[in-house]
Amino acid sequence: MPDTKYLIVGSSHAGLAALEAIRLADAEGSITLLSKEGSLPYSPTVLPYVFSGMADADRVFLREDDYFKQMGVDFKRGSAVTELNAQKGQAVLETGETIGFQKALLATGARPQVPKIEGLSDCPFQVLRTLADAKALKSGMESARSAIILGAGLIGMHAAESLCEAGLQVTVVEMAGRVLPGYFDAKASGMIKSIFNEHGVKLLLGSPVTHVVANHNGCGVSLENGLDLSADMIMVATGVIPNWECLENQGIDGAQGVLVDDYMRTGLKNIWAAGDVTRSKSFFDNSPTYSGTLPMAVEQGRIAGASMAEDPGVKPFPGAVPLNTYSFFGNRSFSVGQAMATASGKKTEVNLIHIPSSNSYQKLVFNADRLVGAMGINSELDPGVLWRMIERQVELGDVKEAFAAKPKEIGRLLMNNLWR
Amino acid sequence: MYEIRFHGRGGQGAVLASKILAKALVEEGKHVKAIPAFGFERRGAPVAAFLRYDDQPIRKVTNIYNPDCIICLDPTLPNSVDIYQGMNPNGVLVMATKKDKKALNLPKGLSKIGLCDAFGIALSIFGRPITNSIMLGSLARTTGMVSLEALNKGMESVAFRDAALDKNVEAVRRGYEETRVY
Amino acid sequence: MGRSYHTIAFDAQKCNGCQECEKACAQAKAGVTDLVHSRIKVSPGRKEGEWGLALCRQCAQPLCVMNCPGGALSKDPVSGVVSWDESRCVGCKLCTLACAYAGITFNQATGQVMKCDFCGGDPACVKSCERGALQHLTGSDIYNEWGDLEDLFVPGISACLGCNSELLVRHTLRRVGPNTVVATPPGCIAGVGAVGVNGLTATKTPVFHPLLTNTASMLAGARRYYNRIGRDVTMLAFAGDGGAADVGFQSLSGAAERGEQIIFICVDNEGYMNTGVQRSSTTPYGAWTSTTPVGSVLRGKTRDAKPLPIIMLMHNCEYVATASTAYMEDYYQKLEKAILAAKKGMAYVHVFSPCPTGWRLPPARLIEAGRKAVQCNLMPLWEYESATGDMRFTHPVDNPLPVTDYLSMIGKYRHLSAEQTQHIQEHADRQVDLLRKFMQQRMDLAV
Amino acid sequence: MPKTIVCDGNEAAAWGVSRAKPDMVAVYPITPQSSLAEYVSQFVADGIIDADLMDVEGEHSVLSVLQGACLAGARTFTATCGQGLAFMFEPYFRTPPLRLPIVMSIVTRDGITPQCVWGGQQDAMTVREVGWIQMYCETVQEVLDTVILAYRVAEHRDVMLPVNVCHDGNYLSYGVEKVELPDQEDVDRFMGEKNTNWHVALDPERPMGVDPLTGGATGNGPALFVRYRKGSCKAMQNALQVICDVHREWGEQFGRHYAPLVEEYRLDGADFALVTIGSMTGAAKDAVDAAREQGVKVGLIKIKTFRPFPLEAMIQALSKVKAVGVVDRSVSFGWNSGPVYQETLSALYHLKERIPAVSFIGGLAGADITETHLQRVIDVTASLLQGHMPAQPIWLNEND
Repeated sequence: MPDTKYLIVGSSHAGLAALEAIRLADAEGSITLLSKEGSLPYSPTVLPYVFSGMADADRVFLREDDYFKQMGVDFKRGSAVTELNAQKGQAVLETGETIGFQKALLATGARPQVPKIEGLSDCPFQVLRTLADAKALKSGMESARSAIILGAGLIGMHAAESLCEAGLQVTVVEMAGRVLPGYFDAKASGMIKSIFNEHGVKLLLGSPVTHVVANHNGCGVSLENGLDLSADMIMVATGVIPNWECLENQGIDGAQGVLVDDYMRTGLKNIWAAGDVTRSKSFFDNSPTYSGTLPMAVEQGRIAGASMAEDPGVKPFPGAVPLNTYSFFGNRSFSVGQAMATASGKKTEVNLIHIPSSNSYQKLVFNADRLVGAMGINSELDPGVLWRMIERQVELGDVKEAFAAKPKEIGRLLMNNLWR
Repeated sequence: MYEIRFHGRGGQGAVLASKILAKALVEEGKHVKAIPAFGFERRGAPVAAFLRYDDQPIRKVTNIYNPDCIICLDPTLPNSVDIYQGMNPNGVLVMATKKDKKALNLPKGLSKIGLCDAFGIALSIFGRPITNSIMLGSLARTTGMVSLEALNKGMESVAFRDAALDKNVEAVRRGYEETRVY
Repeated sequence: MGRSYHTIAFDAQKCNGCQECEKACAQAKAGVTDLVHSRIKVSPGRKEGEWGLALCRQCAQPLCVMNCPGGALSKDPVSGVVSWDESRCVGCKLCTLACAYAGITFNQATGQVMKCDFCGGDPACVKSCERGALQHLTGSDIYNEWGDLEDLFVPGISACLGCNSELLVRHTLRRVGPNTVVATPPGCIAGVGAVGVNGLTATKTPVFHPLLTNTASMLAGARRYYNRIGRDVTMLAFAGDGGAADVGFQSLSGAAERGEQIIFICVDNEGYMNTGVQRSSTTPYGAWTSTTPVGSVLRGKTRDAKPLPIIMLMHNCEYVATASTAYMEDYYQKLEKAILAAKKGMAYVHVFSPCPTGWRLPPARLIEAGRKAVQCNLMPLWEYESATGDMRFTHPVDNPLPVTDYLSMIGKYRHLSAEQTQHIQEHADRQVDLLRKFMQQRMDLAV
Repeated sequence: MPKTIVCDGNEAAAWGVSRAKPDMVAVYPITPQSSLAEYVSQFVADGIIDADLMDVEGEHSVLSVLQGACLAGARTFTATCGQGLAFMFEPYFRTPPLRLPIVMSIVTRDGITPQCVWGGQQDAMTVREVGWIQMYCETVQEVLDTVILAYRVAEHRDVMLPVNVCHDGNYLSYGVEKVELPDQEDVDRFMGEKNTNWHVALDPERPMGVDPLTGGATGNGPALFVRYRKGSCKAMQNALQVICDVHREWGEQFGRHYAPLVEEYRLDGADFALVTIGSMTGAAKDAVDAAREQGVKVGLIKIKTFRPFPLEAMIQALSKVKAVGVVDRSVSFGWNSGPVYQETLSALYHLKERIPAVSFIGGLAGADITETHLQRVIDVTASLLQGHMPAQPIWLNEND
């Protein structure tokens, strides 16, 4: 007899969503939840706010101990898994302990990717993926007057804002030509950049780094364009790599994310995967894609759990949709779906509203009479409504015109009508 | 063994009388068996009851066919029923009637006859012709087989539906006192 | 898990876009009338006079909660309300991305998200809506109360596909609880194994097979003894219509007259469904059964059903009600009353119980048939309480559907002629009329 | 001190009930049982019987409420006869296999039709195969004592069966005699602990499914059913010993000794015997005594316990004589004789020597069985010894 029916490795959004989905279909099957952390579960997404002081590090936990008791879950903290063996149906922990399972979910997320830049490994740098990272960053910030951030993704931009608000001189170095290149088009990125600039954050875009050196009061960064920068602290925020190693040597390669099917199955017997550790099909073209967002982790976790528990109501994963919200310096923005598309050919149609006076920008992308993408800065649109319209492929038909004119109201009406 | 047969009409309490007598005789130290004759219980219909007593235990539970004593609670009954059937020729008759002995068509050879105007007494005590307790007094007077005290005791544990115990005690006494014994 | 909660329902037909609800919400939540603070949003539709609503649905598995990285959103397991904790909100707005209904939105005045919290159970918006477009539906938490109670019936019972007897028994037993003696005389409920088969039993309560004829008497005896020794043990019967209206009627009537403290539930499937679909006295006019067959001479039952609930009403039972598994909230409320009434005397509940097997009714349409029967006034739902003398419809049907809506669903009525259908329609009308007349006067049967 | 009372058999039964302290009594009137129901009701009204009075709508419910009460743990009593017993038959039939120790008097009555409200044993004899223990009384005193005794038998762990205490309608129901009423404390000592439902119960504190479907052509159902049946049969046989033990104990404590199963009367040196049951026995004993005085070597065998049938005791008694005359107060239609006669024949089969027996039927419809009738029984039975065998049955009351 295995020790547990369901083994969930990783206790963040994907793992917790899976756990709840399992319990909906199987009230009694034993569940073991492992976290490599010593703490209660928390979200990596909350870390920039811990760092910024917005969130209290002691109050960021997603669930309390009582919850696991009520759900009948054996929650083991400080249990890093070194091997998840499909053949043996057994997990090996760092401690050497083994746990037998019938079904396992890999929801170990990802860790910061450290770019191969000369000298970087010899230089003390900060990352932000764990609560410990956030605390280290926060204490490092207190003695620093300047900071260099490598990467203008969400983590880098959040960090830049926080460091700036803390009075540091901040420089962001980004290889790509615009900030948040994964979510925003040039126009929106430009607006975001301007706001950062107004707050004194220096953004060096299209600037690959050649090497890094540690110096007496911090470190120096040299760029390909010949510029040399120096700061008290340096932070690396250039993306993540999946924590997939426990599946190594079982015939799959998860270096770019463990590939999962529509039910989050890995291809290894009785092993599912969800969240930032996975690659899954794209909603738009079915190609394998790495999403790495919180909402996708939740979606995938729910499907994985339902599939593991053989819930007859399980629905296949519709595919990853790029999406996120982002707030900065009192502004807010969102991006859903194919938001960066430009009008091309007969099918794709873009509806744009830009009001510079209020820093407001709104973009809707249609493919024929379906909404496929939306983006907004300080827009009143409801990103959740738009996401579901995209995902459900709502045929707008004769409503399209009305929707384009009043997307907020008609969007709400449409979803209201779809509500069961 | 001494066998007594009660004759009356439904409502007059012949069965109850046999039961009271049984109780009274037990008070006197006798063994008894008493049963009613069985018919439909209707007011006014002729009814009979049987009682036998002895110093020895009695085993048989049968009707009485050759009574030593007949008690008739209703003066009109002999007109419709042969109350003397099977009677011991030397038996005793106790009858509710205001008539004189000579006016009655009695069998020959009776050893003792007690006559009592039970109707008259009953009407004066109860306002209704319930003659059973009166006739028990009459039987006591006629035969001496049972004392008034024993009869009174016998009545104490009986549920009278129509009259109080004290009226029945009076009825027994008057039956005893107003019986003419021949 | 699997809980039900109160909800605010929106009837778009009744909405005229007056936005009184938004004003009420803003007033309740921010103390001002500025609609920016309203958590309920009426939005104009495509056409003139069409209105939509954005409001938190307090989802069963709320995605906003799952998507909140700060643990600021949580669903209260008791009230079902998804609540937002300002002190834990980091302002990321992922919740607005998670919600498909714009139930949680950004408030420009406060710079924070906001959402409906049901005003602590008494929503201001609902009270402000004079047109009744908003309704605070509160009946559902009764399911939670019952769901929390111990299940006393075995999972997996050998009833016919679609039969509602398991639904009825399981839910009833949960509510009456383990301190109950259950009687199931011969019939479907005993037949599916409620008492058990060959030494195995299906309930966690004491349960037995009375005779078809003496259910009420046996329970009466047990109850009297428990009363005598000072134990308050509930006596519960699940009898079929045969065991109640036909051969079991004498003991039922006797027990009712004596005021025996029993909950007597007649599960009326309109005949002897357990023994091969023979007619009983509650089989309706026109219905096919194997003893009221349809042929060239006979065309189903020739007499109307015996109105047993009304007959029990005339016994002045402590409580009399009709019920249907198609209206479980109604049944729940009645069972609550029955439990209380049975502390004093007999509580008689007549449960209309369509039979997929014996009626030639597709199992999937069983509940629908139950609803139609009520909507056609063939099985009006009413109750009578002896304590107050009150009698009322619990689900009044102002505009009844024609009986054909119901009859056409059911195979046992397939052969009906127009005249027979007419008879059934008239019977339904007469019956409701009679009940109405009863209700117009106080039912002081006890006097 | 025991009290002397003078009462009829129905009242005596009610006094017996009072001493047995039932928790629940159920009543419904029927002649000649009605006054028993009335006495019991009155006793409850007067506090003489501390029980719940279930005044129900018919005999079917009378026994049904008692079944429910007994399953909940109550000691119970009721009485019926004739058509009441017939109407009660459905629950009556299932009381023994439910193993409920209910005590019920049958104030025996003849069966209809022709319409008849008088004594006879047709009712009790008709239900002799149903599984109730049946004890028949001879005297009013025995009625009182046997009602009490019956609980000890019924509630014995080796028995757990219902008991009918049968007393003859009219002759014992209304027959008045001197009766000793035992003291309550003495009876309490005799009765011991109540034991009504240790084996089967409708009690939330020990929930069980009572009377699940058992049988069918497959699985272990039939075998399980057989186990139940064998258990009931075994309990019946166990009852024989228990009845003896309880009667002996009763005699030792109260000084009234009854033959628990079969009474042998003057069998010593008897050539032949009468077999009697119930209230006819008193007159029969008188007849035997009278015949003995005439030099006729006749004895008497009285059956007290008819169910379970006291086979061994009957064999023992019958083996002492060379011929028997059996007097029945009912008929066995299919056998054209009386049921007691038929069962006596069954017992006779076990004797080494075959002896003749003759069936008499008397006392139907309230008729008297007098010494004269019994003298005839003696004469006819005596003639068997001379090889004479009359046409049977002999109807005693045919042309009285």
